[in-house]
Amino acid sequence: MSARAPDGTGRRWWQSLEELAGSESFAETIKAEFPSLFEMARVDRRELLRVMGASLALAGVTGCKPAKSDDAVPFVNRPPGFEEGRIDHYATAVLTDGFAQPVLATTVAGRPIKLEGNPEHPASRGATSFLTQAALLDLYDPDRSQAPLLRGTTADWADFDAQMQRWGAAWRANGGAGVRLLIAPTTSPTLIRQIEQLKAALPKLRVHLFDPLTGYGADPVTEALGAVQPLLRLENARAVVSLDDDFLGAGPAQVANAGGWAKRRGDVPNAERIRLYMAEATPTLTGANAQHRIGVRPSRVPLLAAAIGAKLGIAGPASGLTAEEFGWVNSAAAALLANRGKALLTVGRHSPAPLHSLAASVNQRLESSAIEYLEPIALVPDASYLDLVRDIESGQVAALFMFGANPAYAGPADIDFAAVARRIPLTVHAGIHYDETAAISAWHLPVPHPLEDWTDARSIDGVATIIQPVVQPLYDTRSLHTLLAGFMTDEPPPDARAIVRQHWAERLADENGWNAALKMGFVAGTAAKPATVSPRPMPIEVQPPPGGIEIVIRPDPTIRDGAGANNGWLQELPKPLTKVTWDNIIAISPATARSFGIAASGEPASNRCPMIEVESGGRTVTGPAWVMPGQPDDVATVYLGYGRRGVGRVGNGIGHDAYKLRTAAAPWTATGTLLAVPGMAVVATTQTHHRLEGGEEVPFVPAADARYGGATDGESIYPRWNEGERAWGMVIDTDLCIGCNACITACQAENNVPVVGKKQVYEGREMHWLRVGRLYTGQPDNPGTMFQPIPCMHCEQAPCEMGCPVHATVHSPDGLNLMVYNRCIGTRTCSSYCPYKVRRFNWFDYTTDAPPSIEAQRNPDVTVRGRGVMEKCTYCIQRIRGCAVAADIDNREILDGDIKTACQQACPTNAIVFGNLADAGSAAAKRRASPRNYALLGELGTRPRTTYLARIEEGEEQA
Amino acid sequence: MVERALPLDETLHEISVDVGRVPLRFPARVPWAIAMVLSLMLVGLFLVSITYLFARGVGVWGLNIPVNWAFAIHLYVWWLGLGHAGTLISAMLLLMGQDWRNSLNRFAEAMTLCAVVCAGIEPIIHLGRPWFFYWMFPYPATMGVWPQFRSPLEWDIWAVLTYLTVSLVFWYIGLVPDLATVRDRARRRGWRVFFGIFSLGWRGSALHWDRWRRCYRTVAVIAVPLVVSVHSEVSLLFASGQIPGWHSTIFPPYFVLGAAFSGFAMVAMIAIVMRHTFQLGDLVTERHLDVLAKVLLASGLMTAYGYVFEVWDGLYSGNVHEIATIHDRFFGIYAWSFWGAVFFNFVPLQALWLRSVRRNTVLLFLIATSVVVGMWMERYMILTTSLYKDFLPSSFGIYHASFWDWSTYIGMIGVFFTPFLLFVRYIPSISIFEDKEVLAREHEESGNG
Amino acid sequence: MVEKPLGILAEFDNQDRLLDAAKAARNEGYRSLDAFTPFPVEGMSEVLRIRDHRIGWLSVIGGFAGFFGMLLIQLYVNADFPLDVGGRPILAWPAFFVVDFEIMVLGAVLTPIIGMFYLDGLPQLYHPLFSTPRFSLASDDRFFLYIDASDPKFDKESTRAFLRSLEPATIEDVIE
Amino acid sequence: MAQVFSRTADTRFRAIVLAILALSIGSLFVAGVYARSQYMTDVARTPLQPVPFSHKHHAGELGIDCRYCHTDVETSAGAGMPSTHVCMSCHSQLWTNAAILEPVRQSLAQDRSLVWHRVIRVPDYVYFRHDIHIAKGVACVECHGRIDRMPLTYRAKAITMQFCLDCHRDPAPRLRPRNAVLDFDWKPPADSKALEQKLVRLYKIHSPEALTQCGVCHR
Repeated sequence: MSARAPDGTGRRWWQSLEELAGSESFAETIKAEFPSLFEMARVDRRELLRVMGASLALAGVTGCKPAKSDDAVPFVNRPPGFEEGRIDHYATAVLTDGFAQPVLATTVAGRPIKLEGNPEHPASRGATSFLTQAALLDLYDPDRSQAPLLRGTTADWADFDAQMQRWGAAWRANGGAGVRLLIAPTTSPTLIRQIEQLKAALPKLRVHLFDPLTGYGADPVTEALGAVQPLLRLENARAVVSLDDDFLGAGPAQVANAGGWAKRRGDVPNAERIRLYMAEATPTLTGANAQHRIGVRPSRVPLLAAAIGAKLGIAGPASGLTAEEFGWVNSAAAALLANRGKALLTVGRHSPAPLHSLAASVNQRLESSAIEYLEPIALVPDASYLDLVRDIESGQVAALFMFGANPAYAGPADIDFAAVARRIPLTVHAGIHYDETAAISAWHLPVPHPLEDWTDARSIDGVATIIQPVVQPLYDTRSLHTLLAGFMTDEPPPDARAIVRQHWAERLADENGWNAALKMGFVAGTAAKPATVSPRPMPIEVQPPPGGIEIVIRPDPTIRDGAGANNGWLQELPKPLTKVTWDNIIAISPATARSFGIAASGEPASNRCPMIEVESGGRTVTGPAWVMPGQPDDVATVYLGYGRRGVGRVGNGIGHDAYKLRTAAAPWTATGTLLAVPGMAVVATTQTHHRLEGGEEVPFVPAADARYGGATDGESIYPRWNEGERAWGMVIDTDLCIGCNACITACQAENNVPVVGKKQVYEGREMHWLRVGRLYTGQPDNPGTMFQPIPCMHCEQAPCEMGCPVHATVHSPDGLNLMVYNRCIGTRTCSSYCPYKVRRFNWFDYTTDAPPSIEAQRNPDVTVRGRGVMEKCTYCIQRIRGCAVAADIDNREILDGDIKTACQQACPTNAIVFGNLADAGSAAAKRRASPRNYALLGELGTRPRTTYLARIEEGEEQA
Repeated sequence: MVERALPLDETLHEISVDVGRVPLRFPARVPWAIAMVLSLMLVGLFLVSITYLFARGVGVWGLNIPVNWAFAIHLYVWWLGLGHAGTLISAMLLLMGQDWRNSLNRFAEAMTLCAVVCAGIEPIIHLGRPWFFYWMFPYPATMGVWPQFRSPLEWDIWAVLTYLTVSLVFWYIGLVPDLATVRDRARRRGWRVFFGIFSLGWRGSALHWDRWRRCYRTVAVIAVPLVVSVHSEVSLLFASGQIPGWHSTIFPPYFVLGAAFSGFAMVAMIAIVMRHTFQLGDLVTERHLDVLAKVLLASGLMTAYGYVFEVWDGLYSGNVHEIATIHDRFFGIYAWSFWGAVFFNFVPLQALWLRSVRRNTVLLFLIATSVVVGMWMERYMILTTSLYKDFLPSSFGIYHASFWDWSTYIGMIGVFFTPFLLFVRYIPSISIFEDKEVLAREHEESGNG
Repeated sequence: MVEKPLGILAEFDNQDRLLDAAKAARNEGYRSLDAFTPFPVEGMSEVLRIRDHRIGWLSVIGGFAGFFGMLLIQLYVNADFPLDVGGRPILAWPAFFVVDFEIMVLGAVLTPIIGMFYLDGLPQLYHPLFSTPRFSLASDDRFFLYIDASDPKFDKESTRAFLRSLEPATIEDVIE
Repeated sequence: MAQVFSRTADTRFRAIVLAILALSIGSLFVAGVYARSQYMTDVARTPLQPVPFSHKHHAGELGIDCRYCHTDVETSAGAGMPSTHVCMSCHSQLWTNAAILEPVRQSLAQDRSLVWHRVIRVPDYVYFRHDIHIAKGVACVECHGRIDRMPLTYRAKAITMQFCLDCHRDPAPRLRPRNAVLDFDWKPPADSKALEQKLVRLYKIHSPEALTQCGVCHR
């Protein structure tokens, strides 16, 4: 294949476990190679490493005396293909909301240590979202449930099978009367097929969907358009009008949408540039990246929709727009009309059906090529969660199987599921955690993580990926496929691989096709077919704006509905706009804040936010009030996902549970009142400073003539150091960065960056090597927002190096600002002198007593830093060195693109480019030559190797 | 007519007695014992603090990124500053032939020693891995790596070591003849052996006196530029960085003056206390205090000039970041440290224009105290206000001193006073023979005149 | 009192009388003279013709040694493992001189002090003079003139007589 | 007034002063020696192995190729320890009853790994790779010494950072043709200088500056 492994040593792209499976010795291989993985949670790390037989660099930096000899433990039988320290890349996928996120899993000694995007996959093109990156940590989550539990006490699968056989027999007899499945969203063709078979076998069985991210009742999109899967094609869009649709925000389509958006940003001709009009009820990433944004109360959104519809001759005229709204509607509608074919009107997933209907009609009228409607990809349920509750209350449910669903936590507040569930004779919960729902179920069954199990799934464009395990299951789990199969047979159900293989039997008849699909990471030709939609005409009812405060309910920007709550990487990842970690806040506008006598959040010295209480329908939540620039007045936004009780040590008991404000009827909005309550909350934010800066750090250049005067290298009195044939450098295009944070999580995963917890972050000690600076311009009520990823600049004349008394940070001939942990004595002079403050310090020992399973994730090519040493972005030196060694071994040059830094590889918009500046042909050198190129704080004469491309200012409308 | 440093009715013998009795027949046992117990308790606190510090890591302090230097470093500067007065008084005034110094220099130097020891400890305990501090010295290691001599931190290590050694020997050779005096006054054998050994058998031979003088003056001549260089290097530890508020050429003189200023204040405080506790009123006369106060006033005004110029320098630079920092010092969240420094270092000081105040020990003591506090705030201000907001808003962060910051600092005060108390207890704390010299000269003058 | 004394010690009660006495002794032709005083007496060095400039030179030598010694170390370590530090030159003279200066000071201070004690023959805890009863006053308020027996002109009787002519407070023989 | 000290006091006093000086300087010197001592460097340390394996016999006398057991030495960071299977591929025929081979047979029988004790191990923050050194013509003997003459394997060289630097600063004299890398008895030709220059060109050996930059071994 074209690309090489990032570290240059993996000669085996697309290598799949199947090849090993071919040989008889596969079984012994697994036994010899991974036994400790079964034990991992219990055995100590030494034991684990021994059996791994791999020399992992897990210990921290130690003193002068070299460690005494360790034990070397070879195999009894060396598994074929095993090579000490070899790095393999298996094509597979992880799931976001049931949709496949195609990845290449980097594994060392049988442990996946990093997920990269699959460059061959049409939907992602090698990029990943922060959710995909963080999915790896879920695999190693020490709080995963590890054995079946019967009423909370450890049971045996045998016990369950015995039960299941009795139930199965009975149900097959009565056609499955009263048996219900409550299942989280899934796109697995195998699973969907199994469910069909199940329903054939048990005609009376019904399947309900539980998805707190879309709502609890009927899906508005289906209502308006029938069962279809909308798919944005932003690469075809010239003008996009979004009514509260955060399509650049976290979610299964984030990578694809961001990729398409980026194709019309940066160096495209001004006429081809995407124009984004956003009307939103609360600030989102999409709004932050929109040129024309207004914040409106949620009750106004239908009105705006109607108004736009009117302009395009659909739906009746709308009256009562404010001047601002009127202006926005006019320019938005004008832009739509002016770009027929390349125009797009999109509405939020949570909007009522009539808006979806309207949007579809508008797009059809505009012959928009920027959106496709595909045949449904995800499971289409028989009924909704509300239907289920109704049936339970009417006593029709005898047995409820909940697969990945957690209604006890994520259900609406006006349904007390715990109480409801008591009316069901048999409740079975299958999930990755022993969560709130498991706690009230008769049976809890642990299910495997996608990385340790056979299954399949489809990405948002419908392309199917066969998900193969890249590690022996860590715990005694059982896949959903096997569980479902158990309904239909008396024999011990077949294992997941057999079921999946059987499902693909006709399409991938021969082993070659099967192996090819596994190696490629997806099944060619499975993209979803276009569906014809005829939007049901639905009147848009515009309610008069309710009195009091309107409450907007949104998934948390990082842990979303709460499923990610036990993931340290997600918890410590700053929310893109607020930069808050480990917590959810209640966002209110500056004006509203003033009316409650609350000062602007997060000015230094006030990481403490006043508490505020949101009340709706007699239910209240109390949380830190966050003054959010761009938030509409009299609107309070609360975020779901926190206040969990049953997810694990990381996620339990932090933040407040905003589900308390959610009603089954209106899961996304509510009306109520705000009440300032006494007390301050400590909010750990990584950017304490929120003043409106203007483009000092991120300058604007006019679209017409995109050049920036800023010199990269000032004059210096020092002779320039050796210009080798390798000069590593990075160029970041601020016009492409959407602030999604994928780079941060990718860096954290690649470089063993520790999670330090809320208190440390609050103290200003977060360890992320790369931060995404968030800058506001203009007025607080509707500011312009920009993002700027700031890694180490690798200055050619680095102030930090000058300050170090022991040569612990020095410069390499190829232009890296090296950090030698084991030489560092921790004077911290380097960080004091660093104008960019990109260095991080190990204030305590953050690494030694991590759980063994966390240590198993660590990258053996990166030193795990001990207490008292400085660390910082290394440009992923382990990848550079690995590639250089590989190149030197066969005496060749390093090709441009061979080396990708972790952040670059993850970035969905290619905002980050890394390469050899000495090679004029390299992508990095070309970018650096761009007239938009500028050095951050270049006037200090540090000659940074990391430079930026200025942001392009919105040109006048090209009507 | 010039006022005398010492009263004429004093005789040479009385000087020996006045001073000599302090070690031999200690006059103020009770207050001393109390002071000693207190300061030993502080030492205990210090030991507890650094034990916890070494066990857990520097994270026990309130440090973070960006403010990764705070108490340890600003106290290092502060202690060192206090120390400088001793050397300046004994060396510079000696060269300028200022007789009045002779009653002050001995304990001023002792104070210097104690302060420099504290200053030396601070940077070492602030290391992330203090057990590797020796990597800063050039020794042939099996690692084959050497220290990095471009680093201001490397400079400081050598500066402080040199300064400590020089202060020590300067103090000691000045002490030898007096130890001999006490040796000869002592009755108990233990004392005679003790002082006998440390006086190295000094006999006061004319030949020895001749060499001693040359030597003492040579060291004095060298000590003055040393003081200036040491604190200049301390200032370079900041000025070498590009951080706004640090990156300024005014820093070296600014720091040296501030150091002398705080030092003189410290000397004044100690002089007043000792004068009262040990009834040394005849030796540390009002005139001494008066002159000291004048010096304090002078150096204070220079420091004030430094403030003005620093602000002017920043504004004149036209650099947005410099100006932002200055604005921040005036109005930011650490403004208290700036205005505190301005107030305590400048306002009470002005009272010293009045002779009556200069001679009022209580007032002088209070003013000196305010100066020491003021300089403490200034050093704190220089560190935090520059670090917590430097260039990029995305990196701004705040610092709050933790409990362990304070406990380490307060404990360090004990580390300062314990050796000093031992000194006043067991060693002639005023230069006997130099006072005799002065007295003899005055007798002559009065005889002739 | 049979054996010959090491020398004779004459006690005066202030430095002027001592100076006169010393002058007289010089004029009388005595050369192995010494004086013991509680503080350095103005003009005594001139009277006794003490001119020892070695201290100053020692300081100069020590200073030079310190400066260039340290400079050599710095040059060596930077040549031994040359590393690119912030793009600064390998030989960063201005930076090196800072430490060189400190070590120069160190040398310039320590050598003359060590030299002084060496030349003085100190430490010398035991000395015959300490046996003479009143010598202890030399560190208090008495001034002593001492004529050593090694002086060619020394004679137990005549020297005693000469000293007595200077009307000292006391006269003592210094004996082993 | 009587003497405080006896005549001999001075001698004793000076002796003590000198002793203190000598001690303080001497201790530094001792520390330097200690750091280079066998205790610190583990030179000649011969760990007790489960089986008294003799490289002298296998590599020296029988002349078995290093790579027969250390299969990964050319392709990966670690040289690779032979699996029990490899041992038994011969010893299922030879010495099948030898008592000292019992642990090996047990290992195979009970499917339990043999636990060898490393003779050389660099600290975790040092990233050493065998493959690149082999590829650039650095012989085993440079670091491992005359393995082929070791009845029991011991550490032949002091693997200090200085040791690594010495070679990285002046690699040329340690180079030899790739085919001679495993050859313990290889003698450089008469005009070794010419060969060195040739190899440096042929193997594209980097400049000492590039080879001694910290990032080569430390990440």
